[in-house]
Amino acid sequence: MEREKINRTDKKICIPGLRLSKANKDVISGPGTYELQGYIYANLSGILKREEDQKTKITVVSVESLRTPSLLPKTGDIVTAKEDIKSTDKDRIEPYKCFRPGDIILARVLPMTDAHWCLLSTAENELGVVTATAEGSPDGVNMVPVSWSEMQCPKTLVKEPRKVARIIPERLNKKTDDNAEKK
Amino acid sequence: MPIDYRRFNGPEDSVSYKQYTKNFLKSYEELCNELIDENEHRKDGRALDEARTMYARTNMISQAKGSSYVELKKTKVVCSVFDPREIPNKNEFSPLGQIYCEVKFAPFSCPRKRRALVPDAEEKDLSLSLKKALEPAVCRYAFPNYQIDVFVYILEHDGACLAGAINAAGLALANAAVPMYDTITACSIAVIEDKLYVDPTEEEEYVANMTPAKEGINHGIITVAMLSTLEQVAGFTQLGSMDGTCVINATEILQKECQNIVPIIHQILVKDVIHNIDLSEKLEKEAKLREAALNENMEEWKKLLSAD
Amino acid sequence: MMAGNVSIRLASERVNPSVYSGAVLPRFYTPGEVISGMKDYMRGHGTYAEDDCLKASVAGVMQKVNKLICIRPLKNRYVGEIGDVVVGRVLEVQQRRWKIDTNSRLDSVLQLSSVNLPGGELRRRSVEDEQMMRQLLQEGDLISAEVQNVFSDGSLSLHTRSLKYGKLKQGILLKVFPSLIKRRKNHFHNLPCGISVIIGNNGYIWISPNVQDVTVQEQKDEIANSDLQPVNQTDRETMARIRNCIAALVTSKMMLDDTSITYAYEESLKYESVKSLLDPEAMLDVAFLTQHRIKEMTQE
Amino acid sequence: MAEIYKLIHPVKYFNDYLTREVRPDGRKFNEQRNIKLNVKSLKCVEASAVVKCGNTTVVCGIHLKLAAPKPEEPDRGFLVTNVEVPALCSHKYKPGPPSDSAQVTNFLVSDIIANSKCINLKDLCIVPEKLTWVIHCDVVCLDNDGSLVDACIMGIMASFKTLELPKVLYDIETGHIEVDDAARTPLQVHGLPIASSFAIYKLGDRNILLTDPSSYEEDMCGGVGENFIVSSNKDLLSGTHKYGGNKLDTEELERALTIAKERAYCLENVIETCITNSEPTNNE
Amino acid sequence: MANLLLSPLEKMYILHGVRDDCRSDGRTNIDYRPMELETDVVSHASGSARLRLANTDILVGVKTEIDLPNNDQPGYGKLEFFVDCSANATPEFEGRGGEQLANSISNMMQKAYQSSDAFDLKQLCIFEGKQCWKLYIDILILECGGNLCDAVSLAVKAALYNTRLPSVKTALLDGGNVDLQLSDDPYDNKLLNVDLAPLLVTLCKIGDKFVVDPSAEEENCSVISLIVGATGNKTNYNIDNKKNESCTDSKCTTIVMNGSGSLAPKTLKNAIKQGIEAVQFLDQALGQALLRERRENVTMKKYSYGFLK
Repeated sequence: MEREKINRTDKKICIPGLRLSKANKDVISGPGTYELQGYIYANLSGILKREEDQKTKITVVSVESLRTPSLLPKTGDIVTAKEDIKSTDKDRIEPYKCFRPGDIILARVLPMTDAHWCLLSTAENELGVVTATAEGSPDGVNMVPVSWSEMQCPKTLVKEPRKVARIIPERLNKKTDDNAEKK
Repeated sequence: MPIDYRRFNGPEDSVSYKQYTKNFLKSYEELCNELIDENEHRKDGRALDEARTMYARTNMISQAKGSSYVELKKTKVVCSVFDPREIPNKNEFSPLGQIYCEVKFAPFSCPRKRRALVPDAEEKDLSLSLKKALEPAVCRYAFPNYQIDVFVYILEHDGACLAGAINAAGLALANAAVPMYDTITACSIAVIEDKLYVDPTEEEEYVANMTPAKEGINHGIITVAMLSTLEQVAGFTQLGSMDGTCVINATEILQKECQNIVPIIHQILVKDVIHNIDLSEKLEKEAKLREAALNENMEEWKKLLSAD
Repeated sequence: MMAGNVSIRLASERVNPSVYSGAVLPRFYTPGEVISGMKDYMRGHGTYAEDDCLKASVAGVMQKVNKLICIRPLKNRYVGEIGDVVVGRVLEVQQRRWKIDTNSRLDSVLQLSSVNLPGGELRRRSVEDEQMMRQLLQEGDLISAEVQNVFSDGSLSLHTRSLKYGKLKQGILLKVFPSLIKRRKNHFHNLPCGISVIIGNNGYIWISPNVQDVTVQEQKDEIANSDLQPVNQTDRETMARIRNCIAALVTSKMMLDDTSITYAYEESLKYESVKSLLDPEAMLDVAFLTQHRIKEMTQE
Repeated sequence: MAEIYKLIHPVKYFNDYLTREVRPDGRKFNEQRNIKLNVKSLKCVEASAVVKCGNTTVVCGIHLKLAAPKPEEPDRGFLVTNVEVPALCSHKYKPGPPSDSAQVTNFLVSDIIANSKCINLKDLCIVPEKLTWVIHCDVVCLDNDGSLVDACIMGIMASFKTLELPKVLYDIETGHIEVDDAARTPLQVHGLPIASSFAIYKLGDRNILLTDPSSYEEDMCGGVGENFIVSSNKDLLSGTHKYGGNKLDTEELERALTIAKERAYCLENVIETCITNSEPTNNE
Repeated sequence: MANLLLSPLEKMYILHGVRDDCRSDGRTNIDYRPMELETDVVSHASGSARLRLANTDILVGVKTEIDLPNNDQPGYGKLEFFVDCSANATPEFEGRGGEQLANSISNMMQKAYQSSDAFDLKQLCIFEGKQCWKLYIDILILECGGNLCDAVSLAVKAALYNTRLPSVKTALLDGGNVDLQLSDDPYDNKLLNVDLAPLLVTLCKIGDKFVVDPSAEEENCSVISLIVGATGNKTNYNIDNKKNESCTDSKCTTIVMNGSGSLAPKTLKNAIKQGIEAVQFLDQALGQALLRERRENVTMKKYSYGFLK
């Protein structure tokens, strides 16, 4: 079954349906793969990855697609989302003081509950609104956080309440990088 | 037919000029004899069991998440796949994602008539067959409550449209990084006068659907879609009239033909990955350049922050 | 494939499934029919007053309690009463409760608090329990339960706080008219043929292999495993036979309880193959013989 | 990284480029994209053309039919142009009946073709009051990456230029029709209409005219699709259409017209060359 | 029926039952449930039939109309199927709810009847190139209890068997028009030849095995089924009841995979064979019933039993 693997700068290329390995206690199927009758197969086209956990000695076989895969967020991922009040928790106290439509937020994906829709949480210091535009300000002018609950527009100096993500600007780079992978 | 106000319609009673040409109404025997010469060679020089060489590529449509183009000589098929979207008008939870397929013929795709722009019965049937064939190939558990749109456009119809559509859709889905259990390939066969025509042209399909001169002669069309590694039949449609042995013989041939297409599909997918590797390397370089520009902004931001 | 059994009969060969019960047929009222003058009587369910008369609003038979007149419809959705045993299916998992289909007009409710949670009765119900609800009962699961309360709109609240109630395992569900179910003290029956039947008051009948006596908690893993074990061939055939017998009784509109089902089962044994009981003539025969035995018994 | 930046700060991202006098895809403001044209690539139609302007791809095919002319215009034939923008060409379109913007494109293209008077409908008439040609010209968009109208017009014109009508014999007494498929005469095409699209972006107090905008640029400039379309037929202006985007002053309008004129020369050249190049293969 | 809910353990019970060849109602995997058939139930239709298969109830009416033949098929008549999923069957069918199912069934029937081996459209020709009969076959689904396709195909064949076309005399007039004269005598009519009309058999894969005539519950346990349409047999409709041994082989007119699963090639081929065999049994049973009814009706006037039980 090695027929489609081409060594190109030591990257192993996989395509859907390619049998990658036997599946057992030590070798398990990771993202981009699935298990069927004792074998692990690829379900994306991309590059093969084998990662061994130092402690448990379990190898995770996964396939990394070079395209942003059409996958939905998984539990535990941190996602950037364009704010839409409806999709988040409606019962939140005064949601208007935390987020407004058009804001970009960082949130953690909660486990799927009975309602079956994707629940996001910003109940961590580092999660919350990343960028937002104040009401009446021109497009493209973003507010700057002034405290954990307020942001200010540099142009119009309007202050608006927000649940601000605790990110020091230097780290924004790294953070968004994470998202690029996980989104 | 209700009038379509969204488009321009020609005069209602227009007819194709071809009706008045000499060769319009040929008898079954005439058409049948034309298909094949005494050496059992078909009109385009192929042997009966010879499929057309398939040309295919991915990344055909820039605006789509994944796309492909498949060409079997004159048959030309374009397919595009978009990001999953929420299933419209549905409230209940569906644990498996849905695939929405739409097969459409271009108005100028068929030699015999101009295709209407509103979907007709044949297009709906093809869409359904395509959907059924793709369902076992796609890991639908990966996108619960969502729907993936697969659009197939047939630019030119010269037979084996369903097979072409399935091959194109398989490529486009893989190209769009939609998780799939296996690569899917498909092939058609036409049965005329008990003879099996692999990968038929439009003319051959037309004759295969005609009433044969003698009663009880096998005729019709079979299309099979296969998952190659798992060795499963993902889609099967038969039409016409054939006895059991004929169906089973044809199925066996199609199974092999589907397998023959697999290397072509694999090659394209591997090329696609290589292309993506190159692209991501290039993008990485560009991104580094941009980062410099971005960092300037950061400085600005930091200044503002500290000023506050 | 060998020769399959295909039988097509004509409408002219149709069997009249009704069996003569010997009892006096009650008067049958149709909607709009005058029952009596208003003066002396009180208006009950299935009736309405018009032009100084009491009229039937449903098709059915009259029931008279003192001065109260009701018309009981022949075909009806289940109207629950407190204490009824029902078999129901989980339709939806909601916040702290399940929505259950019990063949009533409105969906019934099973509160999380009306369920025995794993690990003993006295546990406090926590937020975790709410998130685990789907593990307890998910959409499609069947349960047996008792009607705990009837709300003012007629919808029911159920409870399963007894060991005999709860999730149902492998078996066959049969849906019949609730009016054919005879009210009994006990609706859980272990039939002599080794099959247990739950005759829900709501017309849902559950046929399953005989439940082993309540097992001790420690053997839980084994129980979970035994749920997945295939039912053995004899039990399976007997269950199919009971199913077909109940279907035969229902076709002939006979009342269902453990006696009639047992009789029907015994009478059906003269047909060796279970599937021949799908034949309308055999069905009528079984129903007729059952009726006969019930009559004999009541005469004694 | 750049993608994320583009997503989070869309306006800033676009502005950053334009202030440096360059478009996000590396083009100059008045630079058009590469054009590829191919005629006679479809075998089952009378005439066809495939046009690619950058990523934007359209296919045009012509079907011929016969019908009786309208009683009020007994000596005129029919020219029916339709632009189909199926859901597969962009995520902006959903399956089902054509969206509003698709209809607008359809009407616009038909208008430009009709206004340019490149086809004299009288040429299509075979026998007045009895029989006339119906030209069904269908354009399908496979990939909509902006400036769709330009590509459609180009596809239609390239197809017209290669269209030949079969010879028809009509017996007035019996109404019998006979068509000779082999004897064909080319369709008379008057001039060569060309459309040029622009997007207009307001950067600070400056108006920027973007020639041959991509889909992304069209979106950034507001409105649906192109903002400004100039159509001309051989040096003669045959129409301008302005949709959304920023307003345009006279000076800029003149600049746009000059660019469109230059561009028309260039495109005419492309079409003519492509057709002459395809001739020998046709005569084999 | 998509809305039918089953618990995982109920499904398992059904699955094991199929594995052991003993289904919930005691049938083996190849048994059909008893059916009841009546033809000529709709007096205003040219032909009609009602078929009840357990809880599945199908009513078919055939209407005839005179039409122009298609340009490229001057000597042929036309056949059109229309399925209506009545909201009586299940509330899901209300509005446009049953549309998809209805379309797929009518599509399948159209395909099954497409070949000339299945139904000879020449018998619907009145005057070549000018006039032909068009049969509208309206299929009404009154109740769903599983296995719709098989039941529909049986009812359609019975209704066509029952269809009578009035005799028409034709004469060619000047100017190419045709003069039609319909016979006044209601008994002056002709029957259609539908001996070869195809039947559909659904083979429903549950676990590793196929079953025929699945109940609604069984259909719910299956992810893939194969529908085989094959032609009937002339000898089954031979009124003299002579056993003609040279029985022609059934021919497949349409085969479709239904559902979201896939099949191993070997399984598929076996299933096709099984399907053809099953069609032969079904056709035999249908032929016997139809002949019996026709014989009965020769001796006495047809009494309509209808829907009353």
